[in-house]
Amino acid sequence: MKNRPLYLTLAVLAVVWVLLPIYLVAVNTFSTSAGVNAFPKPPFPLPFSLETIEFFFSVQGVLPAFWNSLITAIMTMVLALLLGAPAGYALARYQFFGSGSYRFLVLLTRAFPLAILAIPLAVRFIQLGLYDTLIGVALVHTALALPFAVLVTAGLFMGVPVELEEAAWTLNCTKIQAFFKVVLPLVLPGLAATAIFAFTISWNEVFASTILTLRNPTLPALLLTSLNEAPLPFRFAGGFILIVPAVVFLFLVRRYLFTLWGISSR
Amino acid sequence: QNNSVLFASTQFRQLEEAQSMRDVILKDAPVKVEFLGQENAPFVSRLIAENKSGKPSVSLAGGLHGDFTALQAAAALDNVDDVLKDLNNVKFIPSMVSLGKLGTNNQKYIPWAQATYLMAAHKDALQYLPKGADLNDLTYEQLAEWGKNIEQATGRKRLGFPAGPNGLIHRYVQGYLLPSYTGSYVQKFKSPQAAEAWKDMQDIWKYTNPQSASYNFMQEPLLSGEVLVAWDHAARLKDAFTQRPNDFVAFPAPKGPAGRGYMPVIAGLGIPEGAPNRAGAVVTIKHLTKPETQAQTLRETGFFPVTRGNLPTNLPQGIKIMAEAVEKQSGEGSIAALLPVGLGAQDGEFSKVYVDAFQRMIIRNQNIQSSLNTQARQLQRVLDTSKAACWAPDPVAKDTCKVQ
Amino acid sequence: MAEIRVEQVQRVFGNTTALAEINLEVQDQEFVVLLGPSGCGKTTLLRIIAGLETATSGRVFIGGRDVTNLAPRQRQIAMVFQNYAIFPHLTVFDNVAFGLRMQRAPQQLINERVERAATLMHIEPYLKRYPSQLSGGQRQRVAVARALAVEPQVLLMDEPLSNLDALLRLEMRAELKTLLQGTKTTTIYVTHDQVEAMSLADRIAVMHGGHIVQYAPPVEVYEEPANTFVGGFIGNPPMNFVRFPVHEQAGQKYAQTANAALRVPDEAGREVLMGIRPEDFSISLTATSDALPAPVRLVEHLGPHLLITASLDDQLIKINADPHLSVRTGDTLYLQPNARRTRWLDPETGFALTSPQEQLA
Amino acid sequence: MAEIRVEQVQRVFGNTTALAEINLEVQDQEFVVLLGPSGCGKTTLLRIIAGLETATSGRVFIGGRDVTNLAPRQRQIAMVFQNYAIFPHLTVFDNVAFGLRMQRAPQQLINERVERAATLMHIEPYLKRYPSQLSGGQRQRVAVARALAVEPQVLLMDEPLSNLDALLRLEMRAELKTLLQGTKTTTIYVTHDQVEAMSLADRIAVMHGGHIVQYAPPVEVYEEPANTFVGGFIGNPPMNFVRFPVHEQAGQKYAQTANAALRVPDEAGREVLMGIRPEDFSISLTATSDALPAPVRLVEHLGPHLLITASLDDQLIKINADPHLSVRTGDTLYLQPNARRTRWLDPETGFALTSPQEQLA
Amino acid sequence: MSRRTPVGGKGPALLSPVTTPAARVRSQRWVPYALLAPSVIFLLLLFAWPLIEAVLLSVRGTTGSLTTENFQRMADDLNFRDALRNTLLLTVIVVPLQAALALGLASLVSGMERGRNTLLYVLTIPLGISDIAAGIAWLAIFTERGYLNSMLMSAGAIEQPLTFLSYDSLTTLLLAVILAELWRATAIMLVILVAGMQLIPRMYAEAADVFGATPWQRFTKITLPLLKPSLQNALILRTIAALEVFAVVSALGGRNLPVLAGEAYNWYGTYQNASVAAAYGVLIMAISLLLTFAYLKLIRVKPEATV
Ligand SMILES: Nc1ncnc2c1ncn2[C@@H]1O[C@H](COP(=O)(O)OP(=O)(O)OP(=O)(O)O)[C@@H](O)[C@H]1O
Ligand SMILES: Nc1ncnc2c1ncn2[C@@H]1O[C@H](COP(=O)(O)OP(=O)(O)OP(=O)(O)O)[C@@H](O)[C@H]1O
Ligand SMILES: [Mg+2]
Ligand SMILES: [Mg+2]
Repeated sequence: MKNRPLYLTLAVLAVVWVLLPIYLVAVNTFSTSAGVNAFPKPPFPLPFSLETIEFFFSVQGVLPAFWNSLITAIMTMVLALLLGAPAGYALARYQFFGSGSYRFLVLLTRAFPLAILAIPLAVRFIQLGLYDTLIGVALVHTALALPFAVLVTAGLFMGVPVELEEAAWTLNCTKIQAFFKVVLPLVLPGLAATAIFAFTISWNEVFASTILTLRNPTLPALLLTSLNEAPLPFRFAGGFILIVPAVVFLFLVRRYLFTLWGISSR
Repeated sequence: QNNSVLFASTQFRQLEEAQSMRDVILKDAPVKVEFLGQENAPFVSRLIAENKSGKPSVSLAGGLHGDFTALQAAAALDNVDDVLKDLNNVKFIPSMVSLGKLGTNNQKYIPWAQATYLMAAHKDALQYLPKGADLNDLTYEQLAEWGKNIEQATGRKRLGFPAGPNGLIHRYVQGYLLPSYTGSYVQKFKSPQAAEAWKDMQDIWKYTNPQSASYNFMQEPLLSGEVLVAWDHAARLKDAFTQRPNDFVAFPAPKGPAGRGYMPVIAGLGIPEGAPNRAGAVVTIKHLTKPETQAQTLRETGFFPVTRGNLPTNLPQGIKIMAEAVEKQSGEGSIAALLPVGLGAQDGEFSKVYVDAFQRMIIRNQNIQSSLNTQARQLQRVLDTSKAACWAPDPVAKDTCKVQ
Repeated sequence: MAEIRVEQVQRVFGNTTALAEINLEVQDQEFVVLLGPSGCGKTTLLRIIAGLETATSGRVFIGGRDVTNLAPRQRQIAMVFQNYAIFPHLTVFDNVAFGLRMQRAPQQLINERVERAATLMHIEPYLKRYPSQLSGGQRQRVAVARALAVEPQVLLMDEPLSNLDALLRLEMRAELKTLLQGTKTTTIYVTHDQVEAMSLADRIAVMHGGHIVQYAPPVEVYEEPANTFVGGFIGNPPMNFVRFPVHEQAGQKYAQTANAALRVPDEAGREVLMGIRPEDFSISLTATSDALPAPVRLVEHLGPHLLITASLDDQLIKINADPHLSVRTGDTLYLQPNARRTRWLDPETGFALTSPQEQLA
Repeated sequence: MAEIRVEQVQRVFGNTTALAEINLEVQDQEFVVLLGPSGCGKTTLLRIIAGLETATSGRVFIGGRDVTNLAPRQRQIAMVFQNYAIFPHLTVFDNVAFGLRMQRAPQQLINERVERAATLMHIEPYLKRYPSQLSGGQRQRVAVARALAVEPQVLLMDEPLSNLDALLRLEMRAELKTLLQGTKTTTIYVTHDQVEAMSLADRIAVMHGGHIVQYAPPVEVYEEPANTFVGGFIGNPPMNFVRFPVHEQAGQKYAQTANAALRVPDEAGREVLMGIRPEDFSISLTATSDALPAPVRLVEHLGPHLLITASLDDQLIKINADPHLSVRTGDTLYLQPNARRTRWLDPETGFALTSPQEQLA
Repeated sequence: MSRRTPVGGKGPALLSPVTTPAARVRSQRWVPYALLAPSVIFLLLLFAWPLIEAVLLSVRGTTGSLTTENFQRMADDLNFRDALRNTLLLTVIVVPLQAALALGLASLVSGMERGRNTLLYVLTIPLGISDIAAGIAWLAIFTERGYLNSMLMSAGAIEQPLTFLSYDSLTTLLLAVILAELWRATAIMLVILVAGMQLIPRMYAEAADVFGATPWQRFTKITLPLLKPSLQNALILRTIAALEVFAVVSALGGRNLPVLAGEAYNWYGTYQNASVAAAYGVLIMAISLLLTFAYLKLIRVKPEATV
């Protein structure tokens, strides 16, 4: 409150820093291809054109792919939380033999480039009948999101005083009830953050989605593979199309992410 | 869904092309075809994985020669001798049919479309052509001089090569630079003529936009003006010609002391082993190799037919420009450098040898001879591992090819 | 039936022994107060009874059932935490209703009970607030209300009124007691306030350094402290302890004061401690034969009575006197200890020599 | 020089007025105690002085400097928080040393001061522990030590001893007072314990519902409460208030009791409240002409004295009596209020009619 | 504020196992394992097996015998040294910068009163942006005919477009990559840290204030230590991700800035040698685990020193 002008300046700078590149992608998306290749480039979409965007929506499979992405991401989110939060809780609340090894196991999955695991993974998926199913993709994405889920939730649970939980136990709660009634609401913002990670990891993941789907590609699998080699205007438009849902999603969940229970003044 | 054909392809995967593939070219196929564009790596991974698991879902695979060598190495391809027999009324270019055997006794893929690499220039650049130079009969020295003139006039280096991570610079070295100086690209890899070629390339590079090391496609730098003269795959130049046919000219690659090296590119159609709908795949192959379909493919994508016969006349101007240049390039005195044959799984590393050679001598400016020696060793290792015999333009023989 | 039995409970943290072999028996519906200095192990004991802390060794029984291995919720208890532990994300109402909700009590019962507990604790105006919007004392009252609302068989309270003012405290004390009697709750109550302990407890367990040093009804604890610690800890000002040499005469032992000999128990050694409360002297301003002379060092006027600091045999003692007594620093008082309320202790161990009943009977 | 001046400070939370136009002046080196019931605004006022809370309106001056808009660290203060707020990630030593480290004090000074504060607070054995390894009272003492170690110009303490036992408290109180006098610290001390307030304060500010209702030295607050609230809040048991009708005779006003008339101040209306402390009666067991008869309802033996509940004019009162008085429920006492210590108040407003000095002189 | 109930394992409950009711120890000991079980089973089924396969691939020669050949080839490769250096360089530069930036932004956000939710929302947007899309965005800025040059030209600062992204301007190239990475991946850290900060009771900051801590001291002495668990996680996760940077670097730098993950992809996809690719994978994994281990040691949170 005392440094309001300073805060404001910094905030504005931060906002510009984040939004500018996105804006420029948007400018390119709504320019004609001539505009995209022009130099010096105008900072506005001049001449304005919906040509590339329209093309994208006419591409066969964009809409189903969009839904596929959404469903996969939601499944990933749920799975990552279901698997990760209990583990995070265990890491935060208990000292036990093997907790270090567990951390490493979880991180291993993130530490090895996914592409190289692709063939064995795909073979196994085909055998399991998970190939070309959204749940299959979601499973792989879950493995990618799991380290986030585990570690981030562990950090959060450490911040909740055990005593609140103990109070719940004495008030006739099972440990599970205590978790849901007391711990969960307190870490909800953090869990929302975890969920968002899981979601965005899934939403942006290309490689596994490409290999493990065929008829049911996710949006990035459908677009990004082709984008890499598409003419610039398409790449911009494709990038833009991928950014927009993510931005909207974040907008929708921002409430959960940053709800404060007045605990900050505990 | 059961009687539809799942068609995975590394070609025409780019959105617009894929769109024309589905909406135009495959629309009239006698079976329902699901076309899926795929990048090379996932494409190969997937087909191998499907094969290993014993439950393939892809019935038809479209790819470049190199894609098939990788699949063949994993024994994931079915023989298509029967299909070829069925197609006896189609007049394929014979050399392409034999490439499709992948060095085996059986047909592994059916030729589908061909393309090649070309030079493109913005019309503005023509004024700086070295005196006496003929655009259609350029030498590598003249290319360097042209670049120099452009830099002197505009203050910028404006030649361009696709030396980015997804660029095809190795094809330039294999099919253009080296054959033009040595008439070979394997055996004479470290010959003095080859050293000469690299030296000239170093000259050319002096006038090349340094961002070339990140260009994957040349059509965009051309369109944006970052580059005025460029070499690339026809399909990767196409946009420049189709968008601004009046601004750009296409012309054959330069000549060297040994002639004009060039490299034809073949895309083929193969059937994965155990394909769930082999019959449908066969029908689709027949459809795609029909002369009308081949002409349609050219119009839509800039890939040329693999069958003999006259080109259709009603081509868009951009395509026409390229077609003319392609014809000139493969004309008299040109040395056709074929894509590698018989390398199997070593295909990728074979290309790496050339990419690395380029990296060393051009980008990092290392000593030419020692670089050649180092890379030659790698080259020989690749050849030894794959036991591949030499192929055109090197003298074709039975033994494992040796770098001289 | 919810009697509590703690058997041989020990709790060691690293190299600190917080509880050393505690034995405690609380009868059904009894109100027991744990009293002791800071850090003596009160909270630890309470937490072990609640099942929140694992005893290093020993067993806990509630209602005759061995609950040592049971989870807190299986023990039919409720607890007030020393630092409240009220849920920051719930309103006061929801905090208080929490335990009942967990028992799936019908909404009407919840409303009733919450209302009753809130009224008792004077927090009805805040039912819709979040804890962060309350003052410290209000939060503490929420914590108590939360525990009361479930009407548990066993109620454990850890300094539940420490942040309240005297008046409110007095009031709540009385109402708590009535309520808990009505609900037949067995209660263990931790406090550092001896007045509270005296007025609430059926029995007081005085703790010291991880031990229970005395476990008896309030009056007994006050009048017959088991050792110097208890005598010194309880009472304000505390019990006076004066050391005298002992001499024997005709088979009986006497404490040798400046001008009188006082009969002491036979177990006395070479020296003895006389323990006596400040109010247990008969005071005279004129010398009598067997009264002990005590020069006055300081006189404090403390509202209802005078607090006199005097020296007895060169040892300082405190004396409560009638406010109307006119005495000034420098005067000498003549004190006659009330023999029935004098306690004799061993100066080495600090423990009482005999229980006063038998003493000098 | 660190006098504190709070001017017209108001604090409103939503629709709760926590502080209503507070004015308070604390002199340099003065020890002021804020005393009041739970939720009356003590913590809020302290936090506003510390700069942790923004006043809705009003100004705060420290050492003559307007600090209303200064950050806490610019105010040269230290504070003991009601809920301790000791840093969980620092050892006790580092907690206590925190303030000094912030001032970049030399290590030697830090060691010295930490040691001194720790000794004072009896926490030397725990210097290497983390707060989670301490008992409630030990944590509270760490919080106090942390504030003492910086030897600030202004020290704000919010119920700093609430979790300690009487003995320790007594001791710390004494040492605190000595120490703060030595370091010439201006202190504001929040407590709900009136004994503490009485014994520590130079002046007591009695708060009630966001107002300061009386601000005076302890004796004055005790003997001359500004209103019924103060009289009832302070003293244990509190002051008795008995309502009498007033009649006028010869230009003077009298309270009409059962069998006597007591002179009351002239401002009295139709009724008057007599405020009198339980110890301010002369008690007789036999009737005298002007003594007020009071049937005994309950006799409690509270250690140093008897607490008698009796009814006076059908209104219940509490009386402190000598423990030797033999009286039983059902007896009648004859009470003579000590006129000098009787306070007359307006039953409507609750405020005293005149200051007792002038009263009935 | 609380005492952890040690259950099983190393806790003091086991100090005197004779008197401790064995049943209780057993009954509690499995709890953490039960909580971990689902994720462990999941990972074993899905990942351990392919992972082992991939690791085996890296140590098997063409004949199937054990060999270091693949690692040898990796190490001898033209790009290996550069890739290793660039990867480490980027990690070492980007991750600390990101941590600092994220901490700064998190503090900025918590210090705000109005508009904090909006600000936080905007700052987290890059979370939703894939690395490929991010690469495109920054390419549009830094390419020779990009927005930066356009702006500089329009402002008259330069006459000819500058080249930022070529092999002869490695510094600017590196800078561009760093900027893009900062832009793309700071949000992840930010959100982890903000979530962690929300859990720190305000009273600690207040206490620090009262005891004369400047905002900077308060940050370093109180906020940061209390934020340790979250900070540790943010660093670990980001570092691992940073060691796998690829898409953005390749979009901006092409072959000029080889990185380990890029090489792994190339060997795998382009050169079709899964064994050498796996060797790269193992190397990346080794570095990741090494650094993770370092973080766990360096940023240790003592269990007794927590809330
Ligand atoms: N954030 C808030 N929102 C609404 N009301 C509040 C808030 N904080 C405090 N109050 C109210 O303001 C009043 C004064 O609170 P304060 O904490 O100053 O009381 P206190 O005198 O310190 O009481 P205690 O002795 O119980 O600690 C209380 O009634 C409390 O409920
Ligand atoms: N986790 C721990 N590690 C080490 N010592 C501990 C731990 N917890 C408590 N102690 C010690 O055990 C002793 C008993 O603590 P306990 O909390 O039971 O005291 P208490 O009687 O409740 O005191 P208070 O009245 O101050 O709250 C204390 O001396 C304390 O320092
Ligand atoms: Mg305690
Ligand atoms: Mg308070």
